Amino acid sequence: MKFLREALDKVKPHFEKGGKWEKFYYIYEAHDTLLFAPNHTTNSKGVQIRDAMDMKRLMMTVIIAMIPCLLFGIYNVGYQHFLAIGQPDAGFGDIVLIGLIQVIPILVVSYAVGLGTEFTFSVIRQHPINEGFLVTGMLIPLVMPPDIPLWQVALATIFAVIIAKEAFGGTGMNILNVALTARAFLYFAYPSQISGDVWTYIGEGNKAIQGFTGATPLAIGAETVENGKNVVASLSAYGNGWADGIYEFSNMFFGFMPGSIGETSTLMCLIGALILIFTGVGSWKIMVSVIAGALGAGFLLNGLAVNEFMAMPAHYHLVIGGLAFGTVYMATDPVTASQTETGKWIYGLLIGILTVVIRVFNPAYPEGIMLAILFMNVFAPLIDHYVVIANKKRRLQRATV
Amino acid sequence: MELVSLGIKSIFIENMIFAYFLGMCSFLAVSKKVSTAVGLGAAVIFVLTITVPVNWLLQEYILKEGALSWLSASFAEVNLEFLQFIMFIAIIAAMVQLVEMIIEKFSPSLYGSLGIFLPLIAVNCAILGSSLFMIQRDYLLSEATVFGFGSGIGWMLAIVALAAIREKLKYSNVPAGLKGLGITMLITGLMGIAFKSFIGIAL
Amino acid sequence: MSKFIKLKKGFDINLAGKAEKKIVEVEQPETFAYKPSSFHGILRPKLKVKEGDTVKAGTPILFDKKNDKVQHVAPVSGEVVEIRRGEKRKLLEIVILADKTIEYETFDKYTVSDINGLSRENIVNQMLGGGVWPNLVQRPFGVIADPSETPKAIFISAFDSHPLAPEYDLIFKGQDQYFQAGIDILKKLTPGAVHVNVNADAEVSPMFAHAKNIELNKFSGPHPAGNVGVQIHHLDPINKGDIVWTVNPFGVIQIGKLFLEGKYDASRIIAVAGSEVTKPQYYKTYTGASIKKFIEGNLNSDHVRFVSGNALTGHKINADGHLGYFDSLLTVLPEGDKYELFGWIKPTTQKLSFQRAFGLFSFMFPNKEYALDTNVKGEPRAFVQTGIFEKVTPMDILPTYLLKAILAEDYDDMEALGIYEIIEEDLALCEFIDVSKHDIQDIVREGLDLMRYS
Amino acid sequence: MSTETLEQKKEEVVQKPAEGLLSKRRRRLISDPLNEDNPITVQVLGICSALAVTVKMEPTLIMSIAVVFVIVFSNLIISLLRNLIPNRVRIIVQLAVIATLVTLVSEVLKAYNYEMYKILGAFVGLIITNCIVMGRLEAFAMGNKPYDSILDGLGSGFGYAWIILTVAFFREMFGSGSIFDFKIFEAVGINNFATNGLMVDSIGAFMVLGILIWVQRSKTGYVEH
Amino acid sequence: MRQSNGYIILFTAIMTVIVGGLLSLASQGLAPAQKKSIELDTKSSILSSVMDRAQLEKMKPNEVLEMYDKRISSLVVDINGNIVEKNEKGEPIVAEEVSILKNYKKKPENRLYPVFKYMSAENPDKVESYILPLYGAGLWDKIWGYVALNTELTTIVGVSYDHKQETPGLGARIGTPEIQNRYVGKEIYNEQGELVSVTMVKGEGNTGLDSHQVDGMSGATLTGKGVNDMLKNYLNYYQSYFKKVKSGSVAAL
Repeated sequence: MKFLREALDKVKPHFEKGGKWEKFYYIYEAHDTLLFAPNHTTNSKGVQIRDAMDMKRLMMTVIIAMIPCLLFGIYNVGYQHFLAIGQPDAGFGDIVLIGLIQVIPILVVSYAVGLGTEFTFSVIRQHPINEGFLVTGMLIPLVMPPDIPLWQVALATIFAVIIAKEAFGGTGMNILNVALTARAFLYFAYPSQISGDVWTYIGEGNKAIQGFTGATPLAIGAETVENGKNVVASLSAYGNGWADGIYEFSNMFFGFMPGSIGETSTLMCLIGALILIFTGVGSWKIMVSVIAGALGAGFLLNGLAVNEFMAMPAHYHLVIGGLAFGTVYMATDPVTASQTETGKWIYGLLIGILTVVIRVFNPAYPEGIMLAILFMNVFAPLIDHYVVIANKKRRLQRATV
Repeated sequence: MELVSLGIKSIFIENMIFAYFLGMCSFLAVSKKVSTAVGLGAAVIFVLTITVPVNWLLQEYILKEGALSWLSASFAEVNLEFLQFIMFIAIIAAMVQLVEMIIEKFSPSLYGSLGIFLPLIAVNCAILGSSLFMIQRDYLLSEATVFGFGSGIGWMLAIVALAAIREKLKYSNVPAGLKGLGITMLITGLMGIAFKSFIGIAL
Repeated sequence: MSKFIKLKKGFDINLAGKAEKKIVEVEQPETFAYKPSSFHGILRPKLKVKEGDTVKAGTPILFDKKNDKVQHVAPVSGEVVEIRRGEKRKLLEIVILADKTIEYETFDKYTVSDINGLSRENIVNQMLGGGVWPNLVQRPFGVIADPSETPKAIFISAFDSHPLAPEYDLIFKGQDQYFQAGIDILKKLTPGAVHVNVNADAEVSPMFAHAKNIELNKFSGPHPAGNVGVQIHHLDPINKGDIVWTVNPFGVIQIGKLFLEGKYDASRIIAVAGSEVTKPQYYKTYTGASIKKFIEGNLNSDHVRFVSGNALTGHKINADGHLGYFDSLLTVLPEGDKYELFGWIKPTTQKLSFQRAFGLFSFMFPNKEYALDTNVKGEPRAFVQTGIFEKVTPMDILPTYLLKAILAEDYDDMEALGIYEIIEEDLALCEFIDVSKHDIQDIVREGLDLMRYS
Repeated sequence: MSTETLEQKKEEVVQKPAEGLLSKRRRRLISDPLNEDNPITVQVLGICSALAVTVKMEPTLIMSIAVVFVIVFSNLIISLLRNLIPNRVRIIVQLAVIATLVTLVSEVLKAYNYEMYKILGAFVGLIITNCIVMGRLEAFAMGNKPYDSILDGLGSGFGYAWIILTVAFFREMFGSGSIFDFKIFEAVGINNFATNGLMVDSIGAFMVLGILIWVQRSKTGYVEH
Repeated sequence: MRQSNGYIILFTAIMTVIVGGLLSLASQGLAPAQKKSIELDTKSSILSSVMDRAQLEKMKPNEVLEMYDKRISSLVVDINGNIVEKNEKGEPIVAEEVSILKNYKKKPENRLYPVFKYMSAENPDKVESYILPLYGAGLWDKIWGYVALNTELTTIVGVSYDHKQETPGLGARIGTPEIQNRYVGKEIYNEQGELVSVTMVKGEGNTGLDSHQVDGMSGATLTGKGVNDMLKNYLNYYQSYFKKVKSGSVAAL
């Protein structure tokens, strides 16, 4: 490994001040520090020792927490593909191969385009490249439908990185979750491509089996508002003949259903949640309060139950759509979530409630969690503002007593 | 129920700022601190809730074609709609004056921080805009009132959230050319995306 | 009135190389230094001596033109051999070549009963002239107390929870009468209480337990439970306009000695500790001692860092450097200026972390002693993580917001968020655990300076 | 604003003898608002009424013409009346003048271009509350001669117009795939151009304007504090 | 002097007179042109449901109006199919001036229902098709339009839809000839003679549609639903009138 270090040290002067590639210092720095933990030591004043945790390891931990979702997503994309074209007996290898063929290009585009944008900005603005994009770059593919055109992934990534992040000064300064911004961008910019039958990859030359409609559980739920059928029964009935019980509660919990690449499996999200909570990287307060909010709103609607969708058992909300994924990986984004501990409770609770409300009452966007999180991202600073004011008030009151 | 729907619509969906860009001048100017934003927002709600119904009455009983027939049948043909803009803006200016006097009397501290902005409300597009939209959409009196109130709430929500975001942005390293107006525009756009979550909500 | 306060937040850093409870007599160091940099807010230091002058222990050698009543005195007798200055002629150290036997300046001497009859003015003058005044640190700002002010209370932390901190039981053994005299004197300076805060998790030494005229409070919990700032926050928090003073037990004893013995006695017991020290133990010496004698033949490797004070708040010094005014500890750490391939991701059990993350297993060995080096272990980044500083700050303070307010130079916010309640050491743990690797203590000081000079 | 007026006045006194119709100073009256002192991107005024109509070029053009008309003529009228208007009611008088002009525009539009009248709807009326118009009257027309006021109005009006036209250009191009309803992408042989829904939405306007400001200010070096 | 009350009042009075005078002059002067514009707008949208739009757009305003006068005869009926000629105040009602939006806010039984009859070019007394206004709610906001039925009132000969702000590229497609042409020739009654209207189905590219269905718009199911409701509702409201026409009782009109 010494030769590697020597090679890096040899080119380093070119990137430092006065060197010919001075402008690209931060790109060099990103690569250097990726390979080697740097040799910086603590200042002569202040702490003399430092915690072993750094931003890279923090972000790595989040990425590791997402790997179950990614792996399952790859499998599921292939699995849904064969289900839809009527070959449920396809071998594991075939399934994974199809999954890889669909998912890897999206992953590659997301990282390549996103990092490219990051590098460009680090050169223009002369700021270090933050590891934050490593997480964002992984999140973006996981919230995309498997059949998304790659140019859209690229465009959405550029938009999100520039407008939602770099314009604010880079990681740590943004207001909206970058990955969600990317998805929302596609949702509103190219609605015709992201709604409809994009949730299952059929592939050219293949024909969907009779009975396949590409409907997601949420879409079926929304339909019951009109047709007055029981939601659970409708969900159970879907897929009869070609994918029996695909929308049974347990199957949806495991995640063998159409949807965004990484979002379908509540179980995998749960594993991720355990990793995040155990490591303390993701706020358990937010996760718990989102779930509590969603269940609470679900029960409340059950009580009112004006239409069938409202009567859907509250716990179903946890396994359909992207609620679990959003709760675990998006709502907990420390930069865009509420940053005060009290604020996190309020923030999470409102996300949960809003998610269910949007799902049930907004036929236009059956998927509520994405918009609920974005909406609360906007209001998180306000929540924090009032929590901070409360802290200031306590201090002030103390003085007058 | 329809009024509730209209209320929600006017707060979130047809938000004066995100959907119609109305009241942007004061939105941009007064959104640097949460406390002042709250004050201005409250004033806007107040003025809107009063002026929209008042302008509705004005339109219905004085301006519109045949509106004067309650005075005398011979006025049935009279159409004063061409005076609409002038009359509306006059009513708004008068109402703002009134609000200013009320605030000055009851909350001098609020007046102190809002004093300079209150006259701005008179030329706040959101106020005139609500009145004009209300006419364009043929609202009933009850609808107009709800609409005015809802628009005000929506406007306040937007400006308060923006103010909190801008306070948070103090620590951010925004590119020089984007500082101030530019980044605020982008934030507003992003907020607009978030507010879209309510579009289509059907109660 | 005495309180028992249990703190849950915080983190004990368990460093390898604790000093063995043994006081070793060695040949005294040749030089001692008085370091103005140990104090904050000495604005315009003015020297009273020049190189070549001879001084006694207690001879005034320096004062601050902005606070000219406070005399800074020589810790030992001998010849002023060097006045070290740094950039822009900033005064760094006044180095004294010590006599073999220390000669003392004489000051007024009192009996225990005399002390009760002394007026506040007498006491203040004796303390100012006798060189013990700089022991009094004023909060807010953590600067030398202003003799013209009257603090609402005085706080003494009777334990040190920093990593490798010296045991107070050992280093103050047998000083009970001086401590009590010091307390009696301090009691005259404030209309409020003199708080002595002890560690509830360990046996309380009789010197504190049996002291009279005090409020004895017990604190339990991990570091920073021993930080006086944290203690003040829970006992009698500092509001805008309040002034409190803090003293460490060494200061109290020194004050007591000045009145009972009539001399400025800078003798103290220091600990030499750290993973790079062959025989970590205690030494008897004087304030500002050169560290040369303690490290000779006592090091495990030659690539080390010497820290005057503890690993969280100390200052780096050279091998021929001197300890700071307040320091009873020399920490020797391995220098960490080396690259490590994939160091950011490699699983390890050798690194300590407050947090759990991929490949960091320190949470599995809570009692393990860690030999940490001085590597930053990461690169400076923007603030990303939230809620973590709060976990090591056992106060009702929002560190992230406070820090951001300081960075934005927002005076109102700094004040409202509680900058008056803290000094650097109170947020030192935040600096330690910060994944974004900010220099938080520097930021805090910057904020304090902004507030102080605004 | 008031200091500006004073400065202008002073300048006027000095230059009194025979100033050219398009002297340097007068040229600046027009050229400054186009770029360095642009009412929208620099002075942050008048964003309200016009952004909403920038989905397409055509209504934007009509709107721009209307705004230029209103600014120029209200500037002219107020400048003519500037020595007659009682100070206490000057705001009301200004509003009345603007409202009258706007009503005229609206009535004419209704009569001769009903299509546009339907699209622009209330937004024409909202020119009344466009801060640029009021701002120019207060800051310039109240203290300057009619001819200068016309030039000032033209400058501000065009400064405003080119910004919203640029916004509209990008919004229509990406949002509808056309310019003035001419399908440009089809014309160059791209038939399946995917139009961007955000551009048609109000959000697109914020984004385009934000980026426009970013680009313009990066060029002029103007930084807001 | 400029600040005295008398002066202010005088100034204000003069301003008011000038402004008021100017505006009323303008309003008077422009009124005929405005009236014509509004008329043209309504009439061309009515005509667009039975005529080729490209052709309509090429026609000059006067030609459109002329054509409308020649080819369209209008009347207003109530929910029971009875002709309404005068309002409560006894003023005559003109079908072209009935605001569908205002009526929409009333209960269906209190509404006024205009009918526009498209007369044959050769025989001005022969009805070629009946044009009925529609109004409803789309996904985001209101949608409206006209449907033209054949002489037998059974088959759609044309529709024209418009919308306030449906999703561009999705729901907004209802305003395009592409979608509207799908309705031509569809039947509104089933074999039993019950009104089933014409429904837009879900999804696009459907095959095997029957005579009561048209292909849907992908991604705009909800707008499609709005259109279906609107069409069915209004066809339903006109049922009594249809019956009367078929029985010949109002055919003379």
